[in-house]
Amino acid sequence: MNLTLLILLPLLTAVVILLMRSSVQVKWSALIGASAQFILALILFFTFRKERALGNASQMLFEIQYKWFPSWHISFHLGVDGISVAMILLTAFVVIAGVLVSWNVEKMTKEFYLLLILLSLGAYGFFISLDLFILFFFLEIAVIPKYLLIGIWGSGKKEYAANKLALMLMGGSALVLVGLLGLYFGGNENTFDLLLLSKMKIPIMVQKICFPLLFVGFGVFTALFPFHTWVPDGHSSAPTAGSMFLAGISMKLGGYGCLRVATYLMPEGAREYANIIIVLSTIAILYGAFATMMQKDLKYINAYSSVSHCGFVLLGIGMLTKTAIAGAVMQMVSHGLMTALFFAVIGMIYERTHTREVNEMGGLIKVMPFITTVLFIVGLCSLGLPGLSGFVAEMTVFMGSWQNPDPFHRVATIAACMSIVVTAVYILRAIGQTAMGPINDRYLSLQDAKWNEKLAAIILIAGIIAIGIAPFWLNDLVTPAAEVIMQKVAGK
Amino acid sequence: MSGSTIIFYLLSILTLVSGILSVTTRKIFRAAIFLLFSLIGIAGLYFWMQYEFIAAVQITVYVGGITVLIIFSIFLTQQAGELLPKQNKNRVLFALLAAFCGFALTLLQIIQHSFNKTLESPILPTMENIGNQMLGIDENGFSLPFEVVSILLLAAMIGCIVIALRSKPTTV
Amino acid sequence: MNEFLQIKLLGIFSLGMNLGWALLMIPLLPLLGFLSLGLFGKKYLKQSAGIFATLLLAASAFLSLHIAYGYFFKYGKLEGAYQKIIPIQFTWLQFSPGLSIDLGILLDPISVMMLVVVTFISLMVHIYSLAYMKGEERYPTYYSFLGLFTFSMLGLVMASNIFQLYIFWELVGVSSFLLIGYYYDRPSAVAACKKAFIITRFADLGFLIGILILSFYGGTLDFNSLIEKLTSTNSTEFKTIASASFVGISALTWALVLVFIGGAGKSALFPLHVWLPDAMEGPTPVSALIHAATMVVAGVFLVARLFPVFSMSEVALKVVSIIGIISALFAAVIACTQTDIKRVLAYSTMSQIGFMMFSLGVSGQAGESGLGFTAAMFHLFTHALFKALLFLGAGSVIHFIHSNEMKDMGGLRKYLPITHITFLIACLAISGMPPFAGFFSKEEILLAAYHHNATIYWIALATSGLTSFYMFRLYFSIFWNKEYIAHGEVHGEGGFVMMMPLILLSLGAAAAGFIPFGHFVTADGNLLESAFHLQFSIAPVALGLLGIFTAMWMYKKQNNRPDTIAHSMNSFYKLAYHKFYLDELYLFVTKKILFNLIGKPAAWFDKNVVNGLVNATGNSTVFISEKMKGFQSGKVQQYAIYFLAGVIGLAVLFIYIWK
Amino acid sequence: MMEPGLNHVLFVSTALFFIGIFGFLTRRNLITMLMSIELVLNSVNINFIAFNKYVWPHKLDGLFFSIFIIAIAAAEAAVAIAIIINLYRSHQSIDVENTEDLKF
Repeated sequence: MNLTLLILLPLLTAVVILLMRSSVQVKWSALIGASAQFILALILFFTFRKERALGNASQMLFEIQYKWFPSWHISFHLGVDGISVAMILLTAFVVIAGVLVSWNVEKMTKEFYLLLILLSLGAYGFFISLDLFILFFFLEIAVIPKYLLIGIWGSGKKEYAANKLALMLMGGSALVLVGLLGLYFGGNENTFDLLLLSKMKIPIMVQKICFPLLFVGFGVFTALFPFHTWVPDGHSSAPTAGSMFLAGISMKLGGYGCLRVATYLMPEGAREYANIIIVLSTIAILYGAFATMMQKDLKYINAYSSVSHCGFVLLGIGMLTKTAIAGAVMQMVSHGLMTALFFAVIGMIYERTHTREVNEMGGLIKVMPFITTVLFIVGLCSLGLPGLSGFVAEMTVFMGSWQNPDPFHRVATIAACMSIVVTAVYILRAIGQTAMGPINDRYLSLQDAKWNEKLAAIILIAGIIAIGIAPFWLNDLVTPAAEVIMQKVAGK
Repeated sequence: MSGSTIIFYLLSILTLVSGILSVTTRKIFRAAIFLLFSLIGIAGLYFWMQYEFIAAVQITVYVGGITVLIIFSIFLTQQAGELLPKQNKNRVLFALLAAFCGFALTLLQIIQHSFNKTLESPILPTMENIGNQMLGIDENGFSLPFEVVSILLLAAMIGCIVIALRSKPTTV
Repeated sequence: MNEFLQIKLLGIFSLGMNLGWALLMIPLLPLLGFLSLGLFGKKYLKQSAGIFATLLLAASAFLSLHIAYGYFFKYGKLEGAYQKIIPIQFTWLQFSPGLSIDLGILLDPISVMMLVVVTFISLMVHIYSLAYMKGEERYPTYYSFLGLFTFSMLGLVMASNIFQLYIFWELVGVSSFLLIGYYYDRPSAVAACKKAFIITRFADLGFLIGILILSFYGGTLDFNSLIEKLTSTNSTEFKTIASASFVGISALTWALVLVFIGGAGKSALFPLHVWLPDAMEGPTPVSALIHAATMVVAGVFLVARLFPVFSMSEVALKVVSIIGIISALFAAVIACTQTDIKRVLAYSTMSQIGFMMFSLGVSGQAGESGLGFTAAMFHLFTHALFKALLFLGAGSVIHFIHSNEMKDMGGLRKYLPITHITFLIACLAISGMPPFAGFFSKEEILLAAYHHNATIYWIALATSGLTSFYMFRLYFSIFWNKEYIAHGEVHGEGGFVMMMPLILLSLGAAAAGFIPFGHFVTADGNLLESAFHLQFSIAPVALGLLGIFTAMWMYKKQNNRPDTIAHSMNSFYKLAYHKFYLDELYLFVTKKILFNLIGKPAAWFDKNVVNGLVNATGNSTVFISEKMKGFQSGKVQQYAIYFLAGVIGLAVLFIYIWK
Repeated sequence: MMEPGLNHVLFVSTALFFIGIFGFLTRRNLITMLMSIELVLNSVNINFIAFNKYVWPHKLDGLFFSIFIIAIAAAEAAVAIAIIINLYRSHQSIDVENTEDLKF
């Protein structure tokens, strides 16, 4: 399995899209490209499993290394472990669903799809790179398209939202860059190579300075309290596919970075700041949930609930146990699928009712059974119903968190647990007001989902259910990688 | 008190007084004439220092060239006999303050610093020496700066023409 | 086998391969029904959906009877005691070594008993619904939800792992939510389903934390090893969990009380019961299945499942019994005042569950002292039968009269003869009249309470009197009282399909009491011979009769006695009629405190403070650059002054300050 | 009165320099500002010559710098006047207060 394919394929798709003339051609080539990515990701997953089953126990599989900038010790170094594979699978799911959902985009179709594909390119590159420099490079690739996606195809206060999002994410990247340079110059050897850095003993002082820089920098992406305010505005203004990518992929870049770069490379730093992370993420979980309760716009509801759910990712990382970290990764995958689906559904509803205010809807089960069923599924996933992915991830985080026996961690865990109740409240409010209740007469003529929307929803639901009813495959994928990280953090 | 001293002081007074008048008079043509006198005074100082060549250059280029250029441009742009506009008081005050402070500071430095003459044997600024060095390419030669300045002059000439050309109306 | 599903076939062969598969099929058949009806029901099955689901469930019910027979009479016993058998188990999610969610099937007397109860009642409800729900627009959806519920409930009772129980616990919660909200266009139904889900969810929070505590100290999530580790006083696990304390209460008690809170939420015990009356917004057969016979007793089942551990903590048991008796009395009082027949039944359910709970609370683990446990399970069993019967009977009445209100009813015995008889049987059963089922089970409960705690006994006795009063109040109001005046066309009872479940259930309610329950279900698996004390049963029966005659006196004929009596205890009556204002209290807590004091400030804080800070950063940048651009004035001389000042300043700096 | 030496010459050049600066800062007419600049340049020239004569007479560097400065000054004056005339054409004025188009 050659990992460069994961970069070349989106690139090729982008080129093909550029060459296409009509919007129909663009759509189909994007769909074919996304499906190819999807298949590639599945192939990667199965070959990865096979390699592992054959006993290949090296930390990273399918490593590739090209010299890129030898004088600065930058190399094009790719490789994957279980966590990366999980994230790549997530990306592939979201990309294909995003492409399908945007089938109705009429404004500058070519550019729209081009940006989507570029974003996926950035995400894939980010997840497979083992060199911090190219990791950063791909991170930036993944940021810029979002600005354009919101600024051009968005709705509402789109300019404000696009500016805010781009500036906050850029601010995060700036911190990341400083942190990376700190690692580069702070270690014994000037290198950006992740594996080399992980073997190195990075001085405590450097860790104490660089860890918060990197963690906060990546944390901005994953809605670390109080740097989350781009989330509601950005998500609500973005076009449907934009929101899906934003919440499903972008926010995960941050979580992955926090885990892979900050925590893994700087275990002492992680231990030093773990309590602060826990406090912030617990606040994010509860506060996001309570803030969601008061929202009336469906997209705001999902955006704030994303803040709450992404809090679990950071909580899992901050808890510093193997199970909690595995749970954090599962939560990333689960939340990515779930929130992408949620935004897709919101987009479908909005396209029909032309409103996102829950108060103005009602009884939509009657006219669009498919869409409301999806809404139910995604809502129930969000509130952690067993059999869907959210439950597995959250429970793993709770279980992992509970393994820290001191009162501080206990209190944080219990506080985080409380969010399952609040989540139930706001999800049921949203579902109850949109799907149930008496129907408004003007909605009686609305149509149910079309083929592309159905396909997108089914793909994402398949992912959610696959994790929900058979979590062991994801667990098997993620846990060994989490264990590697934990061994480093435990310092043994 | 030798004649040389008296001449120095006379020249200095001529230079400074006409300099001051040149920047303060409100009649632009007079300003140009005072500038002329100031430049002549400077040329006199060069003569006094026995740098005849540079004094000659000063007179030809500055007195003969630049001043005339300035006077021409005055003719081109100015209504004759019109008083120059007054600057506002604050600005004058600040300029005076800044100039005075700078002057005092510089002078303080000059007085506190003792300049020591080198002991090596002097070269006289004769035409021969100047000519040899200006076009020389050995270590005392200045041919490279000379060439650079010539290119600069050329560029300046072209630039002047381009800038001063009346832009044609763009009719396509 | 599949490489993913490393199913441990523990002893599945010892049961015989067919039996193992049969066991698996019991929950999987309803699941199949759910999936196929959910996915294709609307398009392909339509009106045949009900028959399809009923057939699947009939198969499942048959298989569970088969299993029950096999377990109780063939292979369940080892050396005189019933064993816990785990024929199927596989690791679903491994948290850490030793700590994993295993999905499996645990067979022991209570799970097998529940298996029978769930499948049988569910089958009855399926059959009944064939007629009752006929013509509904979302008929296939209804059956698919029923399938989901039955699957989840079966998974719950067969759980071999506490987390598996939690998983199915949540699933029954959601199926209950879906079924209560079945009439989605009624705002009251939507409110009720949300309320039910959220309150039980709140209780589940306690359950979850309890699980976390138990798993941390027990080091396992598996029921068998958990119970084994936490019940032997010598094990290190027990020592740590009993010695670890928080606010002066041991971790064990905390864990059990928290778990019990979960059970109390699902079983609608005081004060978490407020969702149950509202849940009656669902279709009546659903109320019979979920909110009377099966799901609401999940809390009892949970406590029974963990009973060996509960018996290690005095305090936890005390909490169980106190909450149980309070719920029993409280609900009975309210039930006397309600006029919606389904709500009366709901409160009666709550009261009966209270009986089961305190019975567990007063029980001991081994031998004779385990009478409470057996009694609770027995009552669970009989209650399922007669309460389902009551609800289905009520459904038949509602089907006939299209109203839930008592005032619209009266004199229906002529129009609904079969319903009338079966309803009477059920009422007698629940009132504890011999020889109906309720008599035996209630007798045992009271006996257990009598041996253990006198206060509880007296309260329970009084409650049982109240029970017969409100049940017969219901009975007389529906079938006697005033004459029914038919408006327009009068259709008869629902026909054979609707009557058959009533008849079957009434047979059960009449005869189930003669099952020697102590032979099968006991706390320690050994046989428990329950002695029948004639003199002991005089008091409850007498009280029951008193209740019945009072009800007869008040309600058999239309008169003004009820009003006079209600008037004479004006304030108390009002209090009970308004359910002691608990709903209002909850509303106050959620609306005022949760929304206004936490939610709103959080949203405000986010919008104004956190977001404001971000915007302030942007605005201050704009502000500063707005100010700074004044320097770029385009005035050459100003630049020159700045420049000169800068030069002079730097010169001074370098010459005099930084030498 | 003393025999004039280096310091005296430097005094003259400094005075002339700041007279030029003062003129540059206070004049509003671009041509007179240009004149002030000429004064500044000349004061620098005097310095070069003076240093050459009184401190490093063994070389002619100061002299050459003066020559180059004069050349550059001539070019600069020519360019400046070209700009001024162009400005006059477009703005009908050569008041520095009116030439502030180049700002934020």
